[in-house]
Amino acid sequence: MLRLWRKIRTVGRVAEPAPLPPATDQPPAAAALAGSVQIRHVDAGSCNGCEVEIGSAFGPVYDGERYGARLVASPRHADALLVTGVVTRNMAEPLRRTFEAVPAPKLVVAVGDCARNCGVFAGAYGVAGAVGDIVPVDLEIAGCPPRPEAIVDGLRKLTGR
Amino acid sequence: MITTITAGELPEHATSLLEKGFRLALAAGHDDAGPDAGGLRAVYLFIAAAPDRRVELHVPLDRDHPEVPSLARLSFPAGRFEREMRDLFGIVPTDHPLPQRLVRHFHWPQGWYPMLAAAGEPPQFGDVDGPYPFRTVEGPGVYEIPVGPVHAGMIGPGHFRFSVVGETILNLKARLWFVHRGLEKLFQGRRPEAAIELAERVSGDTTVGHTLAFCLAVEDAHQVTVPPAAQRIRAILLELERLYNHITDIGALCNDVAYGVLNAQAQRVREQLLRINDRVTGHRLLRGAIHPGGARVAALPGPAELAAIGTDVGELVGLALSNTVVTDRFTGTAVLTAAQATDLGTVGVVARASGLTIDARHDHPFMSAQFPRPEHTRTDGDVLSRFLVRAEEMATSIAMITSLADMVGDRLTATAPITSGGGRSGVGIVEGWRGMITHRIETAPDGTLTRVKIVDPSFFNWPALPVALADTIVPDFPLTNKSFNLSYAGNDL
Amino acid sequence: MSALGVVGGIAQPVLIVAGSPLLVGVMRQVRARLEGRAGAGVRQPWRDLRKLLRKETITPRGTSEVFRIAPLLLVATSLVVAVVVPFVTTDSAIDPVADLFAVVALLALGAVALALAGLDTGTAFGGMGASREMTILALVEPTLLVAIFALSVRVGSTNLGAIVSSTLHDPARVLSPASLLAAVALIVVIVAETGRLPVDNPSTHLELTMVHEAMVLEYAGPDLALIELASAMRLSVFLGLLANLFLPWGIATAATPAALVVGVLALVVKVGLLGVVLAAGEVFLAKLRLFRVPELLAGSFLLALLAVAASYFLA
Amino acid sequence: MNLAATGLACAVAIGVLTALAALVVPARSAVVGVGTVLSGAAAMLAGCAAMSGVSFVVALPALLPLSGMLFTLDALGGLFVAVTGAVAVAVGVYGISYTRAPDLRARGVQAVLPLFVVAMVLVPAAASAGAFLVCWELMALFSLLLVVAEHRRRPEVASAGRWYAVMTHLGFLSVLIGLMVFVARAGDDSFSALRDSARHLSPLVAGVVFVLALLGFASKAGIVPLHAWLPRAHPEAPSHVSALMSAAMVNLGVYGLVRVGFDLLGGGPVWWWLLVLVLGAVSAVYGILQAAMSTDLKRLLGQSTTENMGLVLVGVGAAGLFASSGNRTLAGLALVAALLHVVGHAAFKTLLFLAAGSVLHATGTRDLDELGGLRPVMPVTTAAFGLGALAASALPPGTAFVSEWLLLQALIHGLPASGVAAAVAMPVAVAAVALTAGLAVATFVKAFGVGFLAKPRSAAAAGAHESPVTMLAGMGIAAVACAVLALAPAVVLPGIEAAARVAGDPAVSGAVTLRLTGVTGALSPVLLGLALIVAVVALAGVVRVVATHRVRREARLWDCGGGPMSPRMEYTATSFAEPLQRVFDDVVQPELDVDVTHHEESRYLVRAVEYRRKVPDRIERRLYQPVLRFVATCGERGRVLATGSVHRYLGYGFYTVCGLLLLLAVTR
Repeated sequence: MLRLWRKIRTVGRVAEPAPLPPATDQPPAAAALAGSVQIRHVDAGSCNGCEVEIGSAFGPVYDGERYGARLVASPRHADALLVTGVVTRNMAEPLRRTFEAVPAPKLVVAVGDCARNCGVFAGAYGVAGAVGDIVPVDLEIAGCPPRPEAIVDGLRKLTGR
Repeated sequence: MITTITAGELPEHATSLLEKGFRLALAAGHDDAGPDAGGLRAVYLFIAAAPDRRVELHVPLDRDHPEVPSLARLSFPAGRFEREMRDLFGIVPTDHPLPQRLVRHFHWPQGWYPMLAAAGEPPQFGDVDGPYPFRTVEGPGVYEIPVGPVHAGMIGPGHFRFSVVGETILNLKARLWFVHRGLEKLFQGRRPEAAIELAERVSGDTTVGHTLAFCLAVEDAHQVTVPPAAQRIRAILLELERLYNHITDIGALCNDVAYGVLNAQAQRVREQLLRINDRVTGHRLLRGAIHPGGARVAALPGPAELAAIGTDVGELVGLALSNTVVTDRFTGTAVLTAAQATDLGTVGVVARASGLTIDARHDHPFMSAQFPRPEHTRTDGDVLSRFLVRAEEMATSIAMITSLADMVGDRLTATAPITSGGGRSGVGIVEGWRGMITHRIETAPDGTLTRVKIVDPSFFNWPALPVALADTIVPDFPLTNKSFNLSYAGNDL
Repeated sequence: MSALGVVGGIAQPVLIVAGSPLLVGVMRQVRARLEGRAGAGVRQPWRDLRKLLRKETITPRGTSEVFRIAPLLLVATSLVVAVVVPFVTTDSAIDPVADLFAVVALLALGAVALALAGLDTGTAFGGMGASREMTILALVEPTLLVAIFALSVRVGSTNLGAIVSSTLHDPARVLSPASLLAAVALIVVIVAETGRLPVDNPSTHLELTMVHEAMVLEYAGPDLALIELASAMRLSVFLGLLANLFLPWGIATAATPAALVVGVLALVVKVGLLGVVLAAGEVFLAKLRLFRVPELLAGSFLLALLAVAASYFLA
Repeated sequence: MNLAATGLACAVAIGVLTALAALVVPARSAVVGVGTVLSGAAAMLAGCAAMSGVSFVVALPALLPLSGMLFTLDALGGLFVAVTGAVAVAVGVYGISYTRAPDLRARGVQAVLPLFVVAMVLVPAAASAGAFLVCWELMALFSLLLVVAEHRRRPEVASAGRWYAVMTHLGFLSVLIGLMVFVARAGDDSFSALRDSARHLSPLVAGVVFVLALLGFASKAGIVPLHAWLPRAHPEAPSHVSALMSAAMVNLGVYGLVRVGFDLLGGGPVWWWLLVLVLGAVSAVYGILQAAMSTDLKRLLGQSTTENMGLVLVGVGAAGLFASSGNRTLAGLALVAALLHVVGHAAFKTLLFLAAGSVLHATGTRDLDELGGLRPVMPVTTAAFGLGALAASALPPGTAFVSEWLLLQALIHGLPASGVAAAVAMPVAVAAVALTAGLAVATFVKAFGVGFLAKPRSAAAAGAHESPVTMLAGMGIAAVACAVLALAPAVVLPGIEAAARVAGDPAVSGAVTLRLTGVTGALSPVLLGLALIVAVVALAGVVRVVATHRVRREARLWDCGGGPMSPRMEYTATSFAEPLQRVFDDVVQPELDVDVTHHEESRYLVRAVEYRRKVPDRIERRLYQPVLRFVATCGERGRVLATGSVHRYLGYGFYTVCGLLLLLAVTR
């Protein structure tokens, strides 16, 4: 226990200073959330590269939570869906159901190039389309995978902080 | 060594190879439709270690009645490869003990085999909520927990169906292939260098592993010898990938027993490693550095920063294990015995944690420089073993990177030209951070790819998860699952 | 019903409702800082509640009024406890309800309402959470009542006002072995009842390991806001009880403005400090295997029994 | 003739006439129902009159040869007569339509019900050992006939009947011998003679009398380890009979103990009451633990009876302890708590058994794992069971909460007040009561949550329908009783205090707030309930005002995107209890078995899995099976006498009574 305390002390603060807030192009639905956005992540067919960077964005260094965004366990608790990957034929219906399960007002964020426009997987026989083809998308975050800074930037557009 | 045999001879050949200590690394259907309008073909790749041996059995099949005798009773993985072949090519394994669909879910149209050259546009898909053949556990009060494909945590899409009484897991069925995109078919018709972007995205966290296996297969097909400097750079990248993923898992395992502070510390270390990746290759996930014939990096990690990370990791692991609750939760949880690990054909971290000495870096090396196999302090097949194997591998990796970087010096680019011409096949085997990755490619005479078969280690390790979960309680499942940490994308393709 | 009691009966619920989300905020902030993060700020739980109240309420198909009433009942039980327990003033607004057994039973009623709601959804997770919660509740109850027994015996009453006043008059009792043993037993019980580490992980995202969270997976919007508020209130109420049973100093004994201000401040400081200590302590803990929890509770039960023995034999 | 005597006479007369009418009238169900209600109401009246101080003595020398019969009604007896009468009223109303089922319509079965009530009413009114024993035996006989009412349809009923017949007669024998020893010393079998002679008894004889009586009465009250018959017989009887047995008949075990222990023997040494207290504590914990594991709704309720009678005995034992150390205030408090629990238990157990009967009537199953989803189709029954469950789980504002609060108050104040024995006993008793309370909450959350809420788990549950009005009315009467006892226990407390005079002084006062006299302590169940209601209503209003989305959206359950949920994905009662089963593994020792069938030649391809679980009664296995084996061996030898007929065994019991009465007459 003492060793852990010493480790905590020597490491100190890990979070890097917050960058400037993003240019204000907040999606209209996000205004009602007023600084608190609960997020449900949905992997609709990603190669799990985006997951690595979402993990980084919520890690201690970028600390996405400090802007009022938090990952939650149930879509019922969520305000926004963070969808990664192309939507496969097997995940289209689960994605729709997840969207359906979120209480209004709700937002969908397409994370990564696959989610935006199918990326390199366009045309594969198991792909049903990009996220926008299945559920309405409010915000896109580009990159393959997007850098954590870009993800945090997107989150801040939602929380407005 | 490639042997073409008839379907009838297959069991006999397979038996003799397995008895000689070979294991089945890959089995795949092939559609030889083309100018010379061949039939279908099943390819079985058997490999053995020390010395590295690879034997391919090719079984030409009649397009109208494509049938192979099932090897499921000889080798567990064979049974799954056969079901995959049946779903994608319509090749029927006769006398298969569990002839259910594997890759194609219920709502995929019957009789449409997407990997066939003449598959065409997919017909109408059915209703997703169809029956799912799955063993019902009989008994009073048994209920089922359906979890997924959308999970509460940040986990890939898979559906788990637990048959449970209270907290006791009686049976677990994992349903995968939710992220089946049809990746292998996307490779077809591309030139190898144009297919790299796909290989890098087979499983996003295993960019180097899959890209390297793909490049090795291409180089094998073209019989290209890669310069030693490129081999070493590739090995450094492979170990860098191992490092950031292992520390993620170490942190996540702590997080799953609610020891969040260590997860935060581990994520801090991981961010350092991702930034090193970024400096080395220009991409945090190490993309764009490996290409057929060679490798190219912008910088190499410094020995001092690696040593610091090594000390840091050692400290974190020590802190985790000095917490009695953490060790209590890890110890004896979800044991996979060595016999089970062998029978199921597991590979990588999972296999080594169960006491198997299997490591493609030593069994099927791509590099002339050799390092000693690491000794593992605990190989009981429980969560603690899998935790420790990861921790110990990190130390080995750091030592390897330091000495390889020393050998590479400042030669950051090395490439051998790929001579065109082809009509051949090649195999690449790499020990990715999860375990052995196998790619097998075939090229057309013009050098374009005609077939790429990818085998992620997760394909071998997924069936071990339910086996290890016998006698485990429900709340220990997430911990167990994390200790295996298998790829959905790599398995489902 | 004295003037002091009426004032307390109004001030306490207001303070607990307003303050408990902030307490959760403080505790999250402490954890964030110890993990090297910046943290979302102390007011984040209030922002979350405000947002949830602006959201849609969802009734899952097939649920009954049990599902709809449970959040209300859950908050109501905590609210009644906040009114009657001597947190700010020694007198209670409804003295015949300010009984330690009644208060404990009321809080258990809230837990039962939520467990029934979990079962009412008919999902595996709801049932799992309910089953785990009820198992823990069944095992916590003996410790809780025996610890209360130990505390009440020395006062000769289970009335909270009487216990608090008696401690005020005879501070030496706090340091008696009976009192200390009972305090330790109560702390374990409070940790279990409020779903903190090492019994339950309040920040888990894994359905299969949850206790409290599993029961509320189906709630959305204002219903969820009520549940979140209630769990914050339960935490404050339990910490407030712990504080005033063992360290009642500062509590208002007269209905003067100065005494009341001191009473409010004392409660805020005590509960806040306990919250910080709890949150910081949690950082050093991992979650027990589910079937080790009964061992922990059995240990606390033993301590409570020892407390009773001590209160009799060492009195 | 005063009110008490008239009431009692009416109760008996109406009961007997109803029985006769049932044999001839075609509309038997209605006649028996109304008759039982009237008989019960008359008994209630008599009991209440007795509690308020009206008394009588009547000697009927002609009724029983040699010794005659003596009846009276004092406050203690009056309480039990009133409770029995009240249960009979609810059961009678309920039975009007419930007994239309083919098995229950039979003439004999119908006629026995009012006779059973009459016998139960007469037991507490008996004022001589002879009268007591005869009424006791009649009660046992009639209840046995009712237990086996459905033996044609279900074979397990016969086995339950055999268990009941044997155990109840062994218990009877024990009481009989105990009382006979007492009578032999007193020289007269009237209770007043026994009372007078008690102080001349040697401690040894008094102890023997007490222990024998305790054994017999404990077996009637379903106290561990003599409880084995209860979870068998109570569930197998028709549900309204289950209610009568579980809510009224078991009470008479408590009555007997209080009557003999406090009244006739005039209290006793500490060890008597410690024994009672320990038996009570063990029964409470063991009973509720078995109930927590149970998935059979009625069996669960039967096991909960063992638990509740255990709690009552804890109170009785504590009262004895305090009385033996001369603290009459605390003794009064403890006995009031115990008797209030008897009354409360009668109310909620009636309600629960009637509701369970309604479920059985509608679905044909008692298996919780097959039930669920009853709320939309049986709203009244669901509400009734919910109220009963709340009452039974000692949560405010519930019935048992008040009595358990009183019991805990007695125990808390008892610690400093008495000696070392109490110092050890009190904390253990508190712990037992607390563990019982906790497990009871888990048990009834399981019973209500799994049995009534969510979605149906079987076709039987899906096709359920609400019961006829009279059945609902029967439940309604019990529900009102529960509510009154929960919120305004002051209504019954004066009567209970009068009854508790046998052990101690009045201990509780106040109408809105119950205040303990002599010691500090106050509780207001009404204010507590009101505060909760006000808080809920106010909160609902505030949320309505503050929330911006006014409309609730109905949505499918969150299925993790995996497809529709089937009833198989609902938590089962077995599963709900599994964590507790694991925790109490050493106590309950469940038998678990998992069969896995693999495909040939591959160990990793599973073909089928089968799970089996059984939670046997461990005490039963350890204690009874050796005895049963012994009895079986003896039975082999005594085959000539035993023909396997239940009625024959009953006959033997009855002959024994007559024989012993003869013996008594001779010694006199």
